[in-house]
Amino acid sequence: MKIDRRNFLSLGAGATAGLAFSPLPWKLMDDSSIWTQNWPWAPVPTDGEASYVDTVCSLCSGGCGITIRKIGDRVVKAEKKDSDNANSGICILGLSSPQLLYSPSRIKTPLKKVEDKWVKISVKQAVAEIAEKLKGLRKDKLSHTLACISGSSAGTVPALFERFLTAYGSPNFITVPSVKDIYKLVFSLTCGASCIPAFDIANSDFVVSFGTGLLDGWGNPAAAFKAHSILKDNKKQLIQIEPRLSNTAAKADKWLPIIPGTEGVLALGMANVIIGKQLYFNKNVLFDSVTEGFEEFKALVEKDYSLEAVSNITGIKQEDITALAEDFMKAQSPVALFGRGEGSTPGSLHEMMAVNFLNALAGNFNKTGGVYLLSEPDYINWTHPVLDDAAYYNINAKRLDGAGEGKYFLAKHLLNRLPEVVNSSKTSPINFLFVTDSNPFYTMADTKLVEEAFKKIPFIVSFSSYMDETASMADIILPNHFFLERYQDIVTTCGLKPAVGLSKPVVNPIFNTIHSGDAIISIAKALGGTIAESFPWDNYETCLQETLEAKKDVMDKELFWIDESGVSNAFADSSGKFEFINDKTRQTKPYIFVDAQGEKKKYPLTLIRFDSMRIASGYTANSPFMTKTVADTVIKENDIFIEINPKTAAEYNLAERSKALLTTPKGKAQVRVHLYEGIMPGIISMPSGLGHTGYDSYLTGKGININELIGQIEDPASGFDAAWGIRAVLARV
Amino acid sequence: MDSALIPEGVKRCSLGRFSVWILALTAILLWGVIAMLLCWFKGLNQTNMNDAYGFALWIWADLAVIALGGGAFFTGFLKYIVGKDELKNIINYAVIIGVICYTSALLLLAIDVGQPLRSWFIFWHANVHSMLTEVAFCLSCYLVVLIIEFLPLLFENPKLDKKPFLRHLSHNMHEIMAVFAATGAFLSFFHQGSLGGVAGVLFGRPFAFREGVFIWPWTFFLFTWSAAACGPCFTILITRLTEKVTNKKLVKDNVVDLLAKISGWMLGTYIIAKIFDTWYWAAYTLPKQGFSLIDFYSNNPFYGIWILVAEIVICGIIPAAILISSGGRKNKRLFMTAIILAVIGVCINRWVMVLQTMAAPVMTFEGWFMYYPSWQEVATTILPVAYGAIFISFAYRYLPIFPQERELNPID
Amino acid sequence: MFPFCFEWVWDMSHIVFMGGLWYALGIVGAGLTYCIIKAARESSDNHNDGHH
Amino acid sequence: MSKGSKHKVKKFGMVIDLDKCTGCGACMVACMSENNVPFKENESKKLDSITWMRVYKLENGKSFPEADICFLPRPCMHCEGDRGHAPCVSVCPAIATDYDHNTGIVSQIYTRCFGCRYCMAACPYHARYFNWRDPVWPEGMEKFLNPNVSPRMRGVVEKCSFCHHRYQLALDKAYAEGRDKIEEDEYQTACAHACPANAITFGDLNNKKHSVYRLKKNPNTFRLLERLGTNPKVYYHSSREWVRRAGDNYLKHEAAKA
Amino acid sequence: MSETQKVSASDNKRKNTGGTTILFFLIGVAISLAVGWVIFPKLLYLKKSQPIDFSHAVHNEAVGDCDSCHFFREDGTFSGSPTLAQCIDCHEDVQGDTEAEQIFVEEYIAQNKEVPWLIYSKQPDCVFFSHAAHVKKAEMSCESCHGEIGTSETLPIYEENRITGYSRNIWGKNIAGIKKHTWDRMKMDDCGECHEEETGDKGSCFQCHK
Repeated sequence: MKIDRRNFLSLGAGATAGLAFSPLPWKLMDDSSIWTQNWPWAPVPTDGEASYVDTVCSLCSGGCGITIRKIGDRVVKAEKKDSDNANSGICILGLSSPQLLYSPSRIKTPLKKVEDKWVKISVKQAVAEIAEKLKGLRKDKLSHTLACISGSSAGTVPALFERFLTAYGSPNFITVPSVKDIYKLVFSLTCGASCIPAFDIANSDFVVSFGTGLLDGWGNPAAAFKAHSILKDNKKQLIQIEPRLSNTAAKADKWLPIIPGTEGVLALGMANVIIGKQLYFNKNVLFDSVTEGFEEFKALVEKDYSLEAVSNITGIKQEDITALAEDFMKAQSPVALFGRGEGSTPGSLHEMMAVNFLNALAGNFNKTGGVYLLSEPDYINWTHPVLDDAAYYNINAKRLDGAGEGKYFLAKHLLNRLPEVVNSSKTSPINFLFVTDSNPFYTMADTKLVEEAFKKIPFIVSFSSYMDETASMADIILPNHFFLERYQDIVTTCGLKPAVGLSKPVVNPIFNTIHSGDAIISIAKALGGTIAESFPWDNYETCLQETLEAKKDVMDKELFWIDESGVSNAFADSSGKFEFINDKTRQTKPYIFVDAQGEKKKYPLTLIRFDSMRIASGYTANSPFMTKTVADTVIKENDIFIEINPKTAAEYNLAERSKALLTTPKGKAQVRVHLYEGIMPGIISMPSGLGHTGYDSYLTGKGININELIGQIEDPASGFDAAWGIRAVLARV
Repeated sequence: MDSALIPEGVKRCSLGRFSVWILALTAILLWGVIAMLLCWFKGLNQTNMNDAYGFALWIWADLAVIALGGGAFFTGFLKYIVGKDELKNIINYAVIIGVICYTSALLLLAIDVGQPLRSWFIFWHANVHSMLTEVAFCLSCYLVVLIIEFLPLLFENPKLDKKPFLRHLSHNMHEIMAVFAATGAFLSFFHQGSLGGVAGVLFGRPFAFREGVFIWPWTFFLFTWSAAACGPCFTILITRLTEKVTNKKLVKDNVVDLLAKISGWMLGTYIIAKIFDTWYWAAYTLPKQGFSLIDFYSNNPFYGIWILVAEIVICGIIPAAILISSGGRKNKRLFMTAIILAVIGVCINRWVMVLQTMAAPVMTFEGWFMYYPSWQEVATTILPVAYGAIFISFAYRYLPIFPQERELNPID
Repeated sequence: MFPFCFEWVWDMSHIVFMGGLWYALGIVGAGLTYCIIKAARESSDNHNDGHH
Repeated sequence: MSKGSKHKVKKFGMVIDLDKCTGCGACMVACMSENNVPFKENESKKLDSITWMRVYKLENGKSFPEADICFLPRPCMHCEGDRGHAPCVSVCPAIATDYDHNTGIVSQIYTRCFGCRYCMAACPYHARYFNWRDPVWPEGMEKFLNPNVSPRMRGVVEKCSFCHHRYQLALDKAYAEGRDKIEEDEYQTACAHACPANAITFGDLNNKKHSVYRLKKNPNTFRLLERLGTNPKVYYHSSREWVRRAGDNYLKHEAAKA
Repeated sequence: MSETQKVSASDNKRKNTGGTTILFFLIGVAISLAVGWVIFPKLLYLKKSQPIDFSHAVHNEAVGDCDSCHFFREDGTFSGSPTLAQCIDCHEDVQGDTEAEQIFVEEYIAQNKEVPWLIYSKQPDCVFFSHAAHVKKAEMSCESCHGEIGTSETLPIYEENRITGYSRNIWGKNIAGIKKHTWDRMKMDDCGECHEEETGDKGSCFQCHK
């Protein structure tokens, strides 16, 4: 039998028919679709036992109590802690913590820069090298040229750093300033006590906010939101005064656009109305007996802050000012808020004082719905560090930033002065710099100046967990654990009753990182002598345990320890009264409000920054999830948008999305424009928190860091940076 | 070289010339194939579709080719069911065009879905309430019918015709072709109608949604009717194009004239129904949902009222009028204009029903969504054109498509 | 598609829809089978005829 | 409705207080984190950016200083339509999405979906998202993936599920404790739970004891595109007339729904 | 080759056409059936042995019931296969004299390494299966889905589908998908079948999917 083509065809036909009656084609069809349902490159999350660990979020200064959901040893989700505690809440940043924990921009091991390249080193090696350098510096009697920039001054970790500097022999412990520094100043100047304010927004019935970003990240955002929602539930009023229809202004019952920088003038104008109409009598406040300097103040506002003048300066109608003042005083428990935006820039002291006079006139101190004057938690009672002669000598050297003396007598730290001080000397007055819990190279205004200064500093050690802008300028990085991996006490003082929270490790450190507290203790121990003696603790955990003592048990259980004793501290010393004007305030030449930098002719527009909950602008940068929430009218591809009133845009021949060159006295940047009816003509605004050069591909290069465009303006009263914007000009590209 | 394959009594160009022509088309085809492979292996990020444009160019192309391929079922319906026997002279070509259109539609759908390997779920796990299920079922069944209608023609190839089995099979199939044609018409009525329903049932999309009788049977009717009207026009257009390319008369004028006349009447009646539909939609349906007609034709850079005018007046009423009047049909230039306008008209209709539906905002705080296709989308949409041209070229060369060709072009 | 599929329900929609479908497929299938069988028989008859 | 269920059916829904919503975006991140929503380097192309919960910014269209804005979080509306005929459900050719008559939740089954996107064309809220690409988690970040939600593959549609897995987990707990019913606070969506302003209230719209039952009756409450007959289960509350009007389409001289 | 030759050659062939054509057709059918029913399943599944052998029978006798090792967690979720931490309770040191236990203690317990058990009844990631709903609420027995594994002396070979990665137990040992017991197959149809019987309908998608 010959096999021919016909047989072959027949065989094929048979095979085909046979296949149809076998499971092969059907099973393969099913399996191929199942294959697409379980592609090997699609991750399958491993399952395991779920557990919940409470901790305190330290991604911003809010310090919320949060709950971390874990599956096995993985952190899966951050959630609000279900509790009635005022400190329990969560915001977009806290919700991002799992992403931040596992972020690709985490620094995975200590690094050392060798010929501009990072080399991995061990913790031991890093500590040894730092100690070696510091020993040399000390030998050269230059211990005071060690400086430390710390993100905060409260809590044991900053205290350990400050203690290290003291023991080592340097006065140059500098913290990153914020509006809280000004709050402290305002109250120490007028109430005569070292106290911090807690604005009782939730219980107020009339909140006037002078540009405070109540819903844009100010204070503890979660608590502020909650307070606002209570206001809404109770149908109470919120008035927002600022040039831009911010999220806060949008939620307010009334938005009063004001020419930026004149908020203080408006406050004094309102004071004038209140005093002129004697509205304060409604409050049964007899000013001659319970306050000081009232008559002088009254004379001042009557002279310089007439309705007409104030209206002209602020751009707010006279009747609106009068109505606002009247409504404010008519209210049962009014409160005036101050501090711009989220409060990351301290701002003008006089402006804040001016607004706070309204609180004084309303007599709302330590009253429900008013301003509580509270003392800061004081629980770190360590023995003084042991100082050897070298330390003792240099500790009394002049602070580099000049804080605490001369015209800067009011300030404790003046980070903003540092770049100028470094740049103006031939060689850097800082030989060695610690940077902890902060990213000053990114967050400080006038980036060029800051960069010059940082480049001049011979040796920088960063303790950052992330490859941020400052860390990438460092010579050695000793990466800190992420907050979910470490113990730390978190002091929260922003607008709430001060509390000490306990951040607890939720997972074991996932990388070769070291707790900054442990790092500084190790460095001290490596230096030996009195410095080592000043650090009697084996490690940070024992230090914390000893410091917190019994409180730690409460905190382990409740997360927070709230100091209830602080209320009575205000008006404790000095005259025992609220002082409108006193000797100290007279020294600061009252009521100079800070204007924007730049010639009006050359730069007809004014650039202001705006803060957004969706863009973290501080030490912690955006998670990919957060960046995902940012609107395409803020960032498109890598272009940043500035907001501009359509009228102003028309003057510059700019349409929605058109590209423009933005020039300020400090720099230039290519931007796109977003037409926004919610911004005052002549003003342009830009979000803060973008334009990172560090971190990962989810963030790097998106937009522009507004600090590159804005300069610093030294507040004549306090020395802090009081810049709220800068003059600018736009050109169509 | 391939003379054994060429039908008797007709003249074809040299194999060399034919090869060059095919190669040129293959180059275009390859471009489309590359784009297709990119879409399959890299995913649909190769397109410019987005979350506002889940349906875009491909779905339009699908709807359009199915409408244009409607010439097959309707000509079949006319010949086998109604009994217009002259149409036997064009039915072969109508079937071939139908096969091309329907295979193209299925191919485009296979590229369009995100998970082609699972696309059989549409059959196995069918949701009988979904228009798309109905479309998928009828479409694939009808394609089977079309292939069955095409096979006898294929078997008439001189080489294949020599096999007795195939010859008999071809003969037998011819004999009961009316059954297949009837089934085909039945299936076509359904899927053409369902394609209309695809947009019409979207009650979340006021631009597409029709209510009451205007969804069923009206929208279904509109789509079936327009396919029946414009499909034959497309068959005529391609026939004329083929005549132009081959430089031969292939179908007698009276055949074309008959088909065109019927198309004209179909188009005319369709356009009346369409106007009625548009009027009811604008006057009653839209206001109930808070819209007025102009909302859908303003505030955007592309979709103006012109598109409605173009669809209904220029590409509807005008070609219908020309095709209905015998004078219009006699005037060669006018006739071809009408045929082309009708084809464009149905394409505009399908475009509007798909893309304008996606473009128009529904939530008050959203704006119009504009879209332009990526090169991959364009290439894969042109792919069927190249594939169709190749298919037709081979079919024309080796199959006796046009029964009147020998008579009209006697070889000396 | 088939009564043993997960989603199948014996309701009007399924009966009408799938009924129509299987009806159409049945006609096409039967027609095709008829043609093939007839052609097969005819071609073998033909062959026999030719032989005689 | 299922024949076997004797208990009263639930109808989960939301009431979102737009007076309280600050537009902070916490709900969006809570949702993404809970539901393994993928992310990529450039998310500024919003029509290609998966956000089950999306916060829209509404403008009143007036000029400075009368301009006003309002934020509006938009999850999936879980439309009930007419007796469960949500716009998207009836169009899905492969039953990859269904309306659960026991919970009122519209599901989306990624492994069933084959990516025809008809449901996206049907949804007027743009609540449905397509995976245009394979999701990629940078090395190490896959660790935070939630095992209770399956990550999606490319080529399928996904959308808000009202965190249905949280309902499942709550039920599991109840069953293990010998209970049949769960309390209001045992099942909350990730967004409702996270909202720092407490603007989102979630619960059973059929249950008189749940807050949503009371809140949805407020005269200032409205739903998006009600006139289309989608019958959504997400209610909004705003004291501002222009916001309520923005919730639906109205002819020029037509008054908005009271 | 001339035309006439060709014709006669094909004529010759035609003579034995019927018989051989059918024969070849049947051969084709037979080959396909053999490939489809016998060879294909062998190729499709990858046979894997468990890391160590385990006797459910021995353990069941020692601890009494399934939920000593396969228990519900406090939150109502099911623990599944025991983790090392659970095993250590009894197996800190070698208890019996089996080789498997010795390997277990030496290679896993001593090195604190989890045993990479292969789970026969593992459902894909898209499935949400509530043990609580089935065992606690509906009071079903473990056997209804897991069969007689609880009394087995040794662990069967684990077969993994090379294409899908699924355990063979999901499709069932029978390649045609025919089952005798409720636990023989665990495809969605099998879930649906029981659900329909017990609750009146197959349930909504989200009841079992995530």
